[in-house]
Amino acid sequence: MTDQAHNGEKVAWTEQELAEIEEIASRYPSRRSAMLPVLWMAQHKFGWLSLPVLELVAETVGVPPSEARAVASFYTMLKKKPTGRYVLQVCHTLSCALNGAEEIIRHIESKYDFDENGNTPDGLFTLERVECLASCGSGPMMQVGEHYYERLTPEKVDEILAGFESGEPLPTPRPEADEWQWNLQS
Amino acid sequence: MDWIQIGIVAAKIGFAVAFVMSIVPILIWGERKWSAYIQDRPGPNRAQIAGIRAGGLVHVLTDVVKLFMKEDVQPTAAMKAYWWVAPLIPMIVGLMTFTVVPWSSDFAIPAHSFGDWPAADLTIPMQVARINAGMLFILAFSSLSVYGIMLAGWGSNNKFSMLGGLRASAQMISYELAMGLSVVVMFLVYGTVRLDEIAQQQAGSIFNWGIFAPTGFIVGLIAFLIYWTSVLAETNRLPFDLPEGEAEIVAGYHTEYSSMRFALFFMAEYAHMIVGSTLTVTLFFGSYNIPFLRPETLQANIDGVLIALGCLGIPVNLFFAWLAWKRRRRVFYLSIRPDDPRQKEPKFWVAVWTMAALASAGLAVLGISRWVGMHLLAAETAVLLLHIGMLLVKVMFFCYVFVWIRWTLPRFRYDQLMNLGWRMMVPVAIANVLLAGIWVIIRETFLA
Amino acid sequence: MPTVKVNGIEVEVAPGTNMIEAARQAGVDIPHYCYHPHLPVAGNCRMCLVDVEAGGRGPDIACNMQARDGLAIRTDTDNVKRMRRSVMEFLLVNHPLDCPICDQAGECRLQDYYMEHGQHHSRLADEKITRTKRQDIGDLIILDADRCIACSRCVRFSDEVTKTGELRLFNRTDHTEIGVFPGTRLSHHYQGCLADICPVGALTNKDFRFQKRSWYLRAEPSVCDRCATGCNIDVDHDHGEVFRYRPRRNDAVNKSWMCDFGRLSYKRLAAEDRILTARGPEGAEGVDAVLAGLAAAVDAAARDHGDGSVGLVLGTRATNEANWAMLRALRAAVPGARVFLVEGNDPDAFDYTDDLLVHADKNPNTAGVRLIAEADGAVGDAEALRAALADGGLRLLLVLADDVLARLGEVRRPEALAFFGTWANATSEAARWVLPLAAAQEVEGSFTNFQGRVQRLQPAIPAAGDSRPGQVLAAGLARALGEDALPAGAAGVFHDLAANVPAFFGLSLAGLGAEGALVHREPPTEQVAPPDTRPAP
Amino acid sequence: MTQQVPGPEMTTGQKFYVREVLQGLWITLKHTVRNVLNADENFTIIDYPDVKKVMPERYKGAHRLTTRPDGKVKCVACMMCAQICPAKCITIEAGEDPDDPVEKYPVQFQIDMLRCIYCGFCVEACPKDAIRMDTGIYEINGFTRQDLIHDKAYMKDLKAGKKPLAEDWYREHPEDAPPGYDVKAPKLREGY
Amino acid sequence: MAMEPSILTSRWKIPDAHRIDVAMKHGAWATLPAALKMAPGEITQVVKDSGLRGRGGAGFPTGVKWGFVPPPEKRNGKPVYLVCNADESEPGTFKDRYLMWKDPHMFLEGIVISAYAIGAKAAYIYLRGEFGFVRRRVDEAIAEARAKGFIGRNILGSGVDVEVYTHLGAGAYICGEETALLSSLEGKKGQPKLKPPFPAVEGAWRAPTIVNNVETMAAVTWIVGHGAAAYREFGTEKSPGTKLLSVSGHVLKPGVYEIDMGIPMMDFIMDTAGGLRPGRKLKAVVPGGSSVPIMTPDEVARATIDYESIHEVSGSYLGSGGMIVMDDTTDLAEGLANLLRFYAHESCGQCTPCREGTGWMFRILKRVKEGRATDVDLATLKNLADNIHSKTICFFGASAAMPVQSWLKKFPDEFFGRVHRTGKVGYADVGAEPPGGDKPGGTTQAAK
Repeated sequence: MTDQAHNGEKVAWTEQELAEIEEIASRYPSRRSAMLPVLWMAQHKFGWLSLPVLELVAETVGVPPSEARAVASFYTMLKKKPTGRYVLQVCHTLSCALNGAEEIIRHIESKYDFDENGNTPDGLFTLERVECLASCGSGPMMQVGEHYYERLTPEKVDEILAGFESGEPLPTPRPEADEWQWNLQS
Repeated sequence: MDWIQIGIVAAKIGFAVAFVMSIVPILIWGERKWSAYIQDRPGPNRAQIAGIRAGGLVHVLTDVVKLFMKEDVQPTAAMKAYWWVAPLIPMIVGLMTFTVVPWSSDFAIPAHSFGDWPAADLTIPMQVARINAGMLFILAFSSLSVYGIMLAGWGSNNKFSMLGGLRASAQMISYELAMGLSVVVMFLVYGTVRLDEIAQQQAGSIFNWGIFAPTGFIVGLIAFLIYWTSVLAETNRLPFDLPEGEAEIVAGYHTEYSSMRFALFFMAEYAHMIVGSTLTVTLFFGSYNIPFLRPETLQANIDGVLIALGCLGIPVNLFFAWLAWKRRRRVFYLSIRPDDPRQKEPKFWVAVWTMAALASAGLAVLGISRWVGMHLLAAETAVLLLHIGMLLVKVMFFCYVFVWIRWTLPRFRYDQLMNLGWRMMVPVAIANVLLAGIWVIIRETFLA
Repeated sequence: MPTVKVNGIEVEVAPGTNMIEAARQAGVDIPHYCYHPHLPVAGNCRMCLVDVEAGGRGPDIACNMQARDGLAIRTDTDNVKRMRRSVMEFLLVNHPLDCPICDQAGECRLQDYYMEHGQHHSRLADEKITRTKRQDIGDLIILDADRCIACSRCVRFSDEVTKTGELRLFNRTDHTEIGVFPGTRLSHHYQGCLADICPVGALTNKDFRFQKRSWYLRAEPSVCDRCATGCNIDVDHDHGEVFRYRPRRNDAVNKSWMCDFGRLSYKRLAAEDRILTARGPEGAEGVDAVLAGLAAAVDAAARDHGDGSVGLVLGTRATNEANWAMLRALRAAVPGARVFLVEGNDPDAFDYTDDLLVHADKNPNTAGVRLIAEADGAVGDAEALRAALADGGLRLLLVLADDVLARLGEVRRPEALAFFGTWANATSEAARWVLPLAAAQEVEGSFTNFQGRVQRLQPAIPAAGDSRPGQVLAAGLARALGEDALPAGAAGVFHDLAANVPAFFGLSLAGLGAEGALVHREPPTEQVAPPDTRPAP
Repeated sequence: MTQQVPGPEMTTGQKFYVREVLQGLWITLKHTVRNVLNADENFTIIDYPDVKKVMPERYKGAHRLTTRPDGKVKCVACMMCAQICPAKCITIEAGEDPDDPVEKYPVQFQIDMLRCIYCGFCVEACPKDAIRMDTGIYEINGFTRQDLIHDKAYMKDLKAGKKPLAEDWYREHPEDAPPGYDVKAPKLREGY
Repeated sequence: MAMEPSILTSRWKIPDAHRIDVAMKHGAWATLPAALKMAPGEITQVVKDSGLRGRGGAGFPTGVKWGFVPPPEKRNGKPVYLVCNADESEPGTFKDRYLMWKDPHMFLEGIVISAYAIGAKAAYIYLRGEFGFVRRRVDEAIAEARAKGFIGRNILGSGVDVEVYTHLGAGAYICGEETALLSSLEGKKGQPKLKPPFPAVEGAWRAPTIVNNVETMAAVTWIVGHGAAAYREFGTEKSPGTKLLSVSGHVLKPGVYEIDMGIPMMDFIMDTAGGLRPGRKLKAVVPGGSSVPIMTPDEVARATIDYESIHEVSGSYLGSGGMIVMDDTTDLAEGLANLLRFYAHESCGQCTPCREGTGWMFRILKRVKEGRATDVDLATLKNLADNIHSKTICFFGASAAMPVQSWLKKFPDEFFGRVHRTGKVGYADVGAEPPGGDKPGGTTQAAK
């Protein structure tokens, strides 16, 4: 399985990954339950879920390729298109919107030149408007990688994005909420 | 009888035939054009000679050519003799009836007008045959035309034809009765059956006309209405053209006829119309008489009449010429190509009407010539021409009435036709005869 | 047996019956899209929402409601009407206005239910969502995802029936779109069924596409003749031309399905190689003349060389009636004639077999002919025929429908061969007399499928050309041979057959019904008098 | 069985029909006189066929097939017109156009004008506004029956005959008006 | 506030409480050994007695739910599964994330106890896809507990086996619905399944499955440890215990609070949650996650925080306890459009009304927001919401419909002020009380 989407590279698992898949599959009574974990693995490995990748996943899990594509198309976090290196997922659901999410999004949009897929031409950023990320009390917020950036202001966004532009790695995955949660402040 | 008399009679026969036969095509054209105008159509307007359509008159020519050229289809099962003879009868009858109709007052040639001839004053009656039977001759002959139709219907060996023939004979016989009775009324009031005498009696004021004074108004009017209705039925014209009911029996008695045989039927219908109109005019509308001008008066004042007519004719004809000239701006002439031959038409018409104006001028010149004593035209000849012209005008008017009625009224149903004939017209006609008798007694007894 | 109430009508149904079927038994039609009697319940179209009067709570979908005692539903309340109207509205919100070009028009559930339950004015002021149109996804299927109402019938069909799972609903929300994995195509041989089960025009039959608007077609029930399964079909025809076959529901045979080979076999009715005229030694002569010539030859052979010189091969592709009439005709005229039955597939049979519907035996009536042969008792098999041909004693061989020469392979040919068949083949090429046999969809009669189920054929279109039903040809031959007593009508022949073949005892053609009837596995010892259903003379 | 619908009772005078007959004669006489005198105005009588009447916008003339901007017919061969046609004069053969987003198109579309009764149902039934009878063509003739079967190629090329009435046209294009024609006070439609 | 209880949040303030060593010092995993000594039925009974209601949103009594699991002899040999619903996606709710992040052992202990109570050998924690970081922490906690022998085979030598796995979703709100969650767990699209059969009878992999919320699991730990009676000391009669509330929106101190059920809502908002920004007035409150009906300030003032009071006062629900507070700067039309965009984006696309209806409602609301709608659209909107509500497979349809219905009903002016008034639609058409001057109910087609 080779594909242009992967620069002609062969789309396949390594031995180690196969073993891991087997371990995951063993947790469930049916092998196809490993679908989501394997899709996650594939996305981490290949960056996004191209058709060859989906075929590989389907073969691994033991379902028709159409099923893998159907599942992948159902979930928003599984990427069906290539993304930039930093995916800026800005929540714009009610609580965040009440606290100015649109302003943050507009600010980010004004900073870069995003195409219709939300990618910057240099492949560094992808801007996504996402629905509620369960950080309503600390909105507006955005998720990059597994990290929650909360209580955003344009200045804070500038700072964060400047860090990414200079090649700063993603911070340790965690929410920031600890620092300000009112009733936890002793 | 000498050769001159034979020549005169032959000339009169020729005139009678020509009178009818030359009006027929004009009437055919007229019917087409008038009906078109009644219905807001343009009427015949395609045939042309060098771009001149003459208002559709050319179509009549083309019709003649067409009917001569067409194949004469003869049904195999037709009864040959009847079938052959049938079309001739109505035509012959139509022409025959015209023989007793006067078309002018007597034409007198004074003695020695042309050298030695005539030896004495020669009075030529202006009708082919001056017979005592007069109107009776017409009644007798016109009832013969039903034979033509019956024979055509029977001889065609076609059920539609047969039905048409039957209908026609029943209808004609029915209405002949009423017609005869209304004519009887006129016999009573005129006291004669001779048409020339009837014509003479109507000279002068229009109140001498048959429908007015001599008949005590009401009698003559009723007689006229019955007579006219019967004439419509006799000629198989709408609203009484049931013998040809297209919706039911195709074309009736002449379904199987084509080519000139059909044309004979066709022309016979128009011939009958002319004869019918002529008789109507003769009986009721003063015959050839010019209103308010007795033949003697006319002859005495022929100069003035000619001058007046000529002078009146010039502006009238020039007006028509002007109209024709104006017509060149019709949308029609703007629509056709500039090099279309029909573009010449306005000029043609202007020419025609100008010629007519010139002819009027000529008439005036003739009158003036007589006035100054040059006598370019004999007074008797002038009177003859004026009388014939008057008759023509009156006949054409009634022909128009034929057409007018045809394109106005719907066709009767057969039972309605019979009802009208037998239960309405015959009783009324009989009553009218009684009325006429009373009137005549009153007139003879008290007013004489 | 639970008793349920539908609109107040009590009806007793089998346990496990859902309420759509229960209502159907009560004579109430509950509209539905996603429910299909032969597919698992999905319950996503929501069209079958009904009011539950007793035994449940609130409005619920009838397809997922199993009949149980005390359950009472109503389908005639205002609430139900309102629900149906709203569901119709939702279904049509993003449905394209494709009816003019859509082949489903006329048999579309959306149209049908809209006329009945729709609200007939649109409240949509926004743009419709569009999806991919006209995708060529299979040899027989065109997919128009824009027309899809996401009922998932086809998904379940490919999962549960063909087990190939090519079709899936991708994405979510109102962007849900039916499709196959990009770059793949349908691979199974039941694609036509997808077009059948699709309640709208999303999946249409490529073969039927734009051929005819469905409302011009009239359907005649018949049976497919392409293999021994004998799928029940509706023959859709107009003015004597057949446009398609559709499977007719018969739970005992084909459920609601049929294979593509059978589905496309309607084309054979008007195929180039149809035998349309009778042919004798002097060329085309008319059926009666050829039958007379054949009869003369039969007479001559029997007279000159003995009864054994005349042979008949029964046809596994001809109806029970044709076989029986032929057998009776020959046995009556030439009592000693030799009769054979050669099983096997003809070269023109399609080469595909599965365990769903397509049977390995591609002849529609093998079982029936076997039973007739069994009853006759003196019918030889292929080996016997081979032997008879080899010794040359068989001088005149009558062949019914099957391509016997091809089935036998290399064999010494008989001196004279007569072929009664529908399509030209090697046997008809070699035959001296060829008689046109009407195709199964053109005749009245019956086939016996591999289960032993006798299924009725009814003529959908007039027989092509000069061709005639087998029993008519047989009767003609019998007449030419001097036997006048044999019946020529299908009902009469079947009556005769049922009276003489034990397995058919008690059956009648008219009594077969829409689902057919099984033959007796173990023939009753006593003959059961069949009802005489022949029309009065 | 037909049923006689009783009309109003006629008076004795009416039974003679004299007044009615005279009324009729008066009307026809009026027409004659007017047409003779107005002949050069030429609008009550049109010199057909050299001058043709401009039909009103809704006149149902010969059919035409409307086209899309790309020149293809709008018709999608849905057979609605053929279905509704009471004279059954429309024959359509459907086909698939692989390059066209509309997919279905009529390979052949024929109207047998000898059968057509000009009811206009086809126009009403068409869901795509593909067929119209607005050509204003009323001269539908031919030398053979075949000539009178209008096919797709013919009907596609017809244009809408939505010509303005002469007075409308002259109002907008005074240069076309006949000499002496008064654009401001037209007297054209008199007599209609 | 002084009255803040600390049952579930007792270890939250302790640094590094997610470490098992730290947690155990403060009482974690202390309940398990005692629970293992009880019979499974006893634990179920304790939970039943405590009156604990599911904290996921529906508020169904947990013990009752456990009771639905068929006894072993009726399971056809199928295992029982416990699934912990950590797919916290309801807008406005973020309590589970805190709970798992701050004190994973609290609910892990509850999971093991519950699994033991219902007889499950395997428990799955289904986390939403965005909670990758939470999953890591939970995985660590599971590993630590496994090392201590609290999870795995033969727990604490009791012979009980409970395996706990985490399973990461991938971004789908609907996977918070229990049957959709199970579908997702099975590796399919996360689409809800038809009920019946209910998951407790036929759930994941067609085996009996109990799905419980994270907070419920944590509460189970406390209840089993302290007894049902102790738990009932908190809260009200029908809504016993404490509840984690996540407060967001226009309050000064948003965050997660544990409260004793039954405290006045207005006090909670104004005091505990810090109150509104200075100078602002309360406009509306969504008390239990975005899908529940909205409350007006008046209703807030009358309500106490428990399942019954909220419903009685306002027809709304406590739901998952995600309280969204809006002050008078809020544009409700925009807010509702925002919510509907969320629902239109998250509908699973399975059943018709929700699949087509949510998108349609969003499109209408978008127009309302942009001022391109008429009041007829509002009636349509209301009607659509009614048509979706409770006509769908799962509760999602109602979740999307309830905000529309309640926002239109309680704040009609906000919407009527944004649309073009045609006069065809009145307040009654959108389900609202007509204000004094407005005539009750317009009549439109949309409303019918």
